[in-house]
Amino acid sequence: MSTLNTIEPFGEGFISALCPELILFAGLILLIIVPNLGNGKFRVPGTQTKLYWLFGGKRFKQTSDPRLPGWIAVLTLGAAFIQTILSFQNGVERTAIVSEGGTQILMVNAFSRVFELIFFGALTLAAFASMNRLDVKGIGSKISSEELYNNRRQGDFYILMVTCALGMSIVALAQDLFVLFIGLELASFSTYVLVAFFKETKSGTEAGMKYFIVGSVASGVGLYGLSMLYLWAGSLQLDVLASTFAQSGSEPLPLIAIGFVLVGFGFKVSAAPFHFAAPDAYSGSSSPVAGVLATASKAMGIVGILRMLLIVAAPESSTDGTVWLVCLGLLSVITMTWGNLAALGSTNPKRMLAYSSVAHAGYMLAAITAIGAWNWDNSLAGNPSEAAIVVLTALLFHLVVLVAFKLGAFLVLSVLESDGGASKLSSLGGLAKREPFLGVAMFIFMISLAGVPPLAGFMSKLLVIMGIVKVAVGDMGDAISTGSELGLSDVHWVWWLALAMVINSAISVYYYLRVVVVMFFDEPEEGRSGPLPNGWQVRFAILACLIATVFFGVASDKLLEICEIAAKSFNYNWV
Amino acid sequence: MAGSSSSEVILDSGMVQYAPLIILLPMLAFPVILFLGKVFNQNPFWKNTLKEGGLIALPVMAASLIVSLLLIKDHIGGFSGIKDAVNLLWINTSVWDGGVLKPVTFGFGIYVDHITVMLLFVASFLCLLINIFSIGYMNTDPINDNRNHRFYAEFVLFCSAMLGMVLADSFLWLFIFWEIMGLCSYLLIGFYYERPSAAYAAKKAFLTTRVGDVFLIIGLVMLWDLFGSLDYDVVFNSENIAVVAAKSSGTLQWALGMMFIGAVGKSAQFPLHVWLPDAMEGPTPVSALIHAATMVNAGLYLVARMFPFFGAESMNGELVDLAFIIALVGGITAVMAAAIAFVQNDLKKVLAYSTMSQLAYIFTGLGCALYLANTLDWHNDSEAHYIVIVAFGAALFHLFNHAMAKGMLFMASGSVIHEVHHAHHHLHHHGEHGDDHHDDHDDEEFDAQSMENMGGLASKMPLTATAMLVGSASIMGLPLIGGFWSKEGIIANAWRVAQDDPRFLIPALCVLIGAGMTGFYMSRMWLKTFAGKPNNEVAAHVGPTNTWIKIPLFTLTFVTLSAVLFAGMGFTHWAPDSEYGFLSEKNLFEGIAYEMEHAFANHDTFFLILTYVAIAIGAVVGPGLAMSLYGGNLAEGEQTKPWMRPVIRLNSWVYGRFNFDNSSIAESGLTRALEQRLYFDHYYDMAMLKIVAAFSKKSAEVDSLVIDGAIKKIETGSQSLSKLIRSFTTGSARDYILMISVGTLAIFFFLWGMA
Amino acid sequence: MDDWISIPLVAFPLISSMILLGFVSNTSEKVRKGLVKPIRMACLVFSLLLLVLTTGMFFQYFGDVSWMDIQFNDYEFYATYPWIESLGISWTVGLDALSFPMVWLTTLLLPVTIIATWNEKYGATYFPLLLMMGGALIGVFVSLDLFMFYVFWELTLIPMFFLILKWGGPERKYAAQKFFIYTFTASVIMLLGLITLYFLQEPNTLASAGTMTGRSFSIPELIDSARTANIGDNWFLGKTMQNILFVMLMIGFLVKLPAVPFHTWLPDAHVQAPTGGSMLLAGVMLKMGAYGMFRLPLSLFPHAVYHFQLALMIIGMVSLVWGAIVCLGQTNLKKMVAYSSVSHMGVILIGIATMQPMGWAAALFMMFAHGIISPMLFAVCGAFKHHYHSMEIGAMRGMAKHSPWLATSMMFAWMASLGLPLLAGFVAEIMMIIALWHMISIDGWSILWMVGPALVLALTAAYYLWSMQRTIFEGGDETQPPVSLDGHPVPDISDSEKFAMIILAFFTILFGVMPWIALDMMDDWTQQIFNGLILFVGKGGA
Amino acid sequence: MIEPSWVSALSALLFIIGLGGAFTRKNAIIVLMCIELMLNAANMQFAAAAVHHGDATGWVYTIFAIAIAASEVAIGLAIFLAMYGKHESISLDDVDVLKN
Repeated sequence: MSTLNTIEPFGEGFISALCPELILFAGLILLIIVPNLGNGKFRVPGTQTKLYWLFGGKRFKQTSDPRLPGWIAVLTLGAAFIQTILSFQNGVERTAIVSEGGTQILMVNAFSRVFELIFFGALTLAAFASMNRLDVKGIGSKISSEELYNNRRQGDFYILMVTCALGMSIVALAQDLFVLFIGLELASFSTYVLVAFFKETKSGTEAGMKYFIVGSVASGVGLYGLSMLYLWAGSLQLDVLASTFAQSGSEPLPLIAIGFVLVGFGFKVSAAPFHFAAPDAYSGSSSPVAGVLATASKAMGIVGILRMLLIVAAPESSTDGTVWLVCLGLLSVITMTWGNLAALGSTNPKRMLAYSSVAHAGYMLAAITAIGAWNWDNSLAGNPSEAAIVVLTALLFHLVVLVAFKLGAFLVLSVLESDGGASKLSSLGGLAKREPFLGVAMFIFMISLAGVPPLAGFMSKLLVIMGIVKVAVGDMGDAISTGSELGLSDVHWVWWLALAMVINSAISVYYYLRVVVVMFFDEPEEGRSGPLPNGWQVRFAILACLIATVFFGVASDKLLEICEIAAKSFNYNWV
Repeated sequence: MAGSSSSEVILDSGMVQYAPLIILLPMLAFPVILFLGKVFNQNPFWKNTLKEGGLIALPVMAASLIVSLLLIKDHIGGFSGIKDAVNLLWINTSVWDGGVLKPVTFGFGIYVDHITVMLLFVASFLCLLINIFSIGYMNTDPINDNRNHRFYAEFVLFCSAMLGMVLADSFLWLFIFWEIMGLCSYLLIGFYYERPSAAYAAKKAFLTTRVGDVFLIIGLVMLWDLFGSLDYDVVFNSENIAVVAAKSSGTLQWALGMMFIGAVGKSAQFPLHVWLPDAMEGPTPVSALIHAATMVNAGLYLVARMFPFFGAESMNGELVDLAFIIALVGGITAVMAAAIAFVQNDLKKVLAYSTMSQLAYIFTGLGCALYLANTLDWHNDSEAHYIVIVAFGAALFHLFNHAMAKGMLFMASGSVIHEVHHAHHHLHHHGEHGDDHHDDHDDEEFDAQSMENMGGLASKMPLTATAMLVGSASIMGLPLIGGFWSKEGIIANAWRVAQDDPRFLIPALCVLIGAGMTGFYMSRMWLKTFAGKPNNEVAAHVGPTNTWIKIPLFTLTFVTLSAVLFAGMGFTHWAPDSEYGFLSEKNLFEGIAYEMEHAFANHDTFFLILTYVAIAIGAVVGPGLAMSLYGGNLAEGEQTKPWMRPVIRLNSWVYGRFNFDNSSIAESGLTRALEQRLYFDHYYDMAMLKIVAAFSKKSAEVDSLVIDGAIKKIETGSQSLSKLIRSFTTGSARDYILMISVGTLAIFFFLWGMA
Repeated sequence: MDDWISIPLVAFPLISSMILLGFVSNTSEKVRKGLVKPIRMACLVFSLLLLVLTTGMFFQYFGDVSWMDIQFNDYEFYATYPWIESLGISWTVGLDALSFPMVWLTTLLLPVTIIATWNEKYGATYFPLLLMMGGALIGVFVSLDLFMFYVFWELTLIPMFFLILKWGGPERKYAAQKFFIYTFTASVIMLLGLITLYFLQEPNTLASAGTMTGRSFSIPELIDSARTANIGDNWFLGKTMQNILFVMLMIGFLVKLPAVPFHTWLPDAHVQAPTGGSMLLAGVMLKMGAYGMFRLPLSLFPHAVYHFQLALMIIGMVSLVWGAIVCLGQTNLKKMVAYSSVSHMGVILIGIATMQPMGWAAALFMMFAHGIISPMLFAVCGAFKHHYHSMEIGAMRGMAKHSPWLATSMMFAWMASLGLPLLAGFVAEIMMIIALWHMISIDGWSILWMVGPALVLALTAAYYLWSMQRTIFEGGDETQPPVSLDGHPVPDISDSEKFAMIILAFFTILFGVMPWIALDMMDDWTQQIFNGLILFVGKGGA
Repeated sequence: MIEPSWVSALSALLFIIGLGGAFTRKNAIIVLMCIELMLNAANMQFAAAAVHHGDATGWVYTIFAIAIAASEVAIGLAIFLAMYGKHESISLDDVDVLKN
């Protein structure tokens, strides 16, 4: 395990450590400034001399090109993404940004890097695809005020994308729960606006409103939970909280506080019963944004939950099973079942995907629950932290590949949206005939979501199940080989979560296949049989997702290693 | 693998290594004929010169006959079983017995002993003759033009299966060929597949015999389990039998009983007899070969094969019940079939029932022989030995006689039908007197097989009539002719057994009465067909038959007549035992004298009387009644061959003198029951339709409604559940907030409870 | 180590078919029409290459193998490459007497299927899908790694799903989804069982153990550890665990087999599937279930096998009898044949449940024989559908008059399937019955167990003959062609169909007359497994 | 001198009022206000805790939280405006195009 090296803000090493975030920040500034560059003059007060300060006034043609913000955003996010990948090259060192008091504010390590990968990757693809979703029309020619307006707000959209990324990465980095919360809010606010971005449609505004109002309630509860924690511990530093919890974790106050905070994150990961706004938000917003919500935003919530439960309410502080074990287990089963059952009958592909992402949240919660089982039996459980690392690896892997196929599916829908709506299953009709590439891609995404080998979705599900089973089984093999007779009753009950999971994924096959059937064997809706609107960016993004889906399915070794490193660097008390 | 030889050669033989040819030649001819027929169909050379394959089959059958004869000659030399040196290991696997793996092998080889020789001769000889016959019969029949290649192909396949069954050296291979025979029988009965009746009959034949076969399989499996093998030289080995007897003789009896049920099915005995009459839907050569001469003997062959079990000392007295059951089934069938034959008007149906009845005789004979072998201490006591051998030999000899006679009878009847059909055809389609008013409907109505459309044919087709006469005489058991010798033996042995086991009185009585009934229906058939006046103008225009048909008829007439010689040669002494072998110590004339003495001058008064009673019933009472009821003198100007004149004359005298009105009997319920074949078919069909078919329909519904319905229920259930769940997402943000609050409170209280 | 399997047998068909599919799907309708013939030919050639390869393997042209004396848990053409090291997943392939016949069968059926449906108007994507199907099936049989096994196991679903969905009958959507979901559900439960098994191994004892989990997915090592553990009175994973895992694995295999009451996906799938799909489905895909049983539960959990012997026997009997009875009640030719498959799969289960080497050999041979016969059955059904557009028994009469070839093929296939001696099916059936009786007598079971097989022997004949009587027989002088032909002259089957039928018939006869060709190695394998594994249990049994 | 515990009791009360109001009231603005109540409850708690622990960070948290609340209101009102433009209503119950 790499040793901790601490950096004062703006001390040396700060740049390299926070390089991706700084890139994002720079990009943000650019996004604000560049479109407004013009021949604006600045009159020196008290004189008549006017100085050009290139700001405002008549915009320059090149800089005010409405295509520009998109590219800036994509390049920024992409650069951050690549920077993050590169940082894995020379072994991720463990760097903490500390305040003068020496309290850790941010922590850069493999764990946070992996999440940055997820966030930046998802947002890059989304932004890239959005170039077609919210496309620039009629450059040069005379254009309607409608289009003009549309071109004007390009900047806003991509600014929000970047801020969203910034907030998320702060969440990944934060070592202080309140900093985490601020990052969360930054990301959330951006997403609220992004969801409501198409405010000229009924559904857009409604989705934005619901997502905003429900989300704010959730974060309100979360914040109140934080305040209770602070009241109890006198600090929101993760390590302080952890140590305090280790001593007096069984008091009602911290537990309830943790519960409240969970509500806040539960909304982000859209765990039942906090998921209700999600389907509406997804179906109301534009598909790339929905994709971001389903992948990056969910991952952000997962970070919060992990920090909360596995650092603060750390399982190792309790001998067998943590206090929240049963609670979370129930939550996960309810979530996955609810999601799948709801998706079973829904005929709106976006809502269907939303519910399926609820189900995926359930799977992840099940994985976290398994870690909670920790050292459930001194003789049988085996080395708990080893098991925990396996599970966490699986979880990270799941989150990463989820970006590939979940977002990919949404991007395919986004193509259809720009073709005239993707709110009905029938609007997918004949997709395979209209554009075989999209059809095949969607088919791959669907069966990957369903968990059919040899695709990434299967690997991720397999890993999660393996993790859970490993926790549940522990070292029974040794015990048995030494002659003791053990059965399912001796296995820890989280094993049944795995069973629930496989059964759920079997249920889920039904609605994924239905999409396939419609795409390949139904006729297109009338008037939609023509070729789809072209736009290479979105197709490129889809292709990227497709490649990732297949590649991580058949050759997941490298990614697994990365996730394992990340998992090990999550909680340094685990060895 | 092939070739690893387990040579249990009891007596090495030059010929036996060629024995496989007997089976292989026809089996290879099967695809050849089929293929050529498909290719060269309607080709004139193929059609006229090669007789659509008939002349390909002919040399093949001749060859296998020759090889068989050589094999027989070899075997006659040494009085014992021969086992082929080459033993082909067909399946080799292993079973797990008490924690160790025991190897199990099923091989194929050739096994020849007296029983084999008998059946081998019958089969190959008749196959050849009937092949000749069918060239004359099938190829001149317009109805089956251009599809005789199918006939010949299936024909040769059948022959090879029959010969294979006879030569096989294990019960497993016996069964294998047995099944193939069943297939051929099925195919050949369904030769006129477009006739619903034929299709039905074929299915019925296969299914009925299949029922028997199921039991046969079980029997074989039980036998295998007792001996660990199905090879003859293992299961017939007296030490092995002793071991088994010591272990569980009851199981052995069950096994043999199961196998016997198989035999019952194949030989059309009560209660699995229903298929044989319908099987007459097939072409006449098929009826002659398969359903009279050879295949139906398979069951008898199987039972005869059981002799070593009964004969073993160790089993002494253990298998009496089975022997009784065999005899009983035989007895019942004998009488029943004969009774039904009384009222049949279809020429072939009469013969079919007579076949059934005669086979039943043989079963009775076998049953008695097996009883004797099982009870008497015949290994040491030479007197007992003699009794057993004769009893067993009588049964086998009757098999021989019956096969010859019945084959001939069928062929003769075939030629009659053939000619009648021709005559009808000729008459009504190129008829010189051009009253065509009944042309169209006449075709459907006219039944060339019905004796109502015959009569007085003795003058039209003399050779056929003669053959028919001789054959009937042999079946009836007129003294000195064919079946007489063996039949007397069977009756006598039945009574001999009945003397020390009263249960056997039933079969004994049956066979005695049966003799009389046989006399009646056989003479009835002959008289209705050949004597009397032609019943319609068709019968009046029947012409003589062609040469292909005459040859086998003549040959068989001779064979049947010369049965006395065979008897003299000691055929009645055949048994799987050395010193009573073919041409044993006596020479031919001694043999004949010996047989005479035993038939007519039995030293035991009881049997002396019995013999004469039997003769009286079978040769006087039965025929006499028939004569008084049917036939009469020929039409004026009609002349027939001199040797038939006395019969005709006697018949006309009796007919004129004792004729009485039997309409009261003809109206009686019994008669109607007999015409309905005692309702067996009726109830079997009812069972098939009302019970099996209905039940299966129901279960098909259950399968789709209940088992699959459960799956569908799950699907619909989950759909509605999904609807319910999604109804919580009302669309109003307030409810979402409410849900969040509920969740929060739930967590709150839960954790509160934890703390 | 010359690896004759990975690339030529598995990767080649899969990749080539994918390339063909991708190529076709990116062409316009017009071009695609022109592509049908070349692609069809290409697929035929590829599949023939596979057949040549496997046949050469059998005749020992490739590598120095002898199929006769393979030690238990020892594999010919064994090749292994690391795949996902952190989880102990490796690409391991190999053949033994259990898997080789199935592989050969697959490679035989591929060209036959293509030939049989040569003239169907299926377009250019049909034949590549068949090829892909074949590759996936071969993958299932050759894989010696649990993960790999499962991957291919599920991979087979996809081409079959599309085959049914694209060229199936009117109910194809329902049938395809039902088929997919039903079998998928069963196999995920199996997957959970596999993973539990995986983690129940002792860590770090195995060569190819995963760096992260310390366990290995390798089947040979699993079997080794099982065999070494199953000695004396202690059991691999202990009795309880054995039973649990046995059940979880068997659920997957029984549904695939399929055994009553999990069989209802089969009739739907078969009736809706196109001929080629049915042929592969019945010929090989059903055998995956039986193969899996032999490969995993039966080889790993001797105690559980004993413990559930009765249950297996009951399921087998029920499948056998129920399948046959339901057949008798069917009016759709193809549905009848489908149910007859259920019945025959019952034979396999009974053979297994006898716990006799002979019974197991019978089951193996039944897998093989049924794999040759059932495609012919479905080819006949397909011919009916293709030429008469109707498979209703009783909708036609006297077809033999018009199409003797079809009638002959039907007669042959039907007879083969009802177990006529000297045809492949008989050997398996008689062995099964003998083994069953042997078990009954030495283990003192009730004789009533004999009733089922006995009944079915008769029932099978009944429904086959009855269906023939009502289709190719009868009809009088003017036969009744199916109304669906609406007056057109009744055609006979095409030459390609004839050819396919003849090939299948040839092998049916070949393996009926000379069963030892395949049976000897199967028998060898069963003896090996009994010596190597079960006999340790022989002492106690359940 | 006010006991911090009183303050936290009050804040708990506020929180409950806010939460209760959030799902009882139709009008979006009022719901927004209720949310503000919840946030303020948290702020109050922070402040009280800061006093209780004698730790300045609590105050910092409070100020940040207020800033967050402010921006939240801004976004909220903007969204409500847009919604009103489309739906002619700011009653949460009337806005249910998206459901199930």
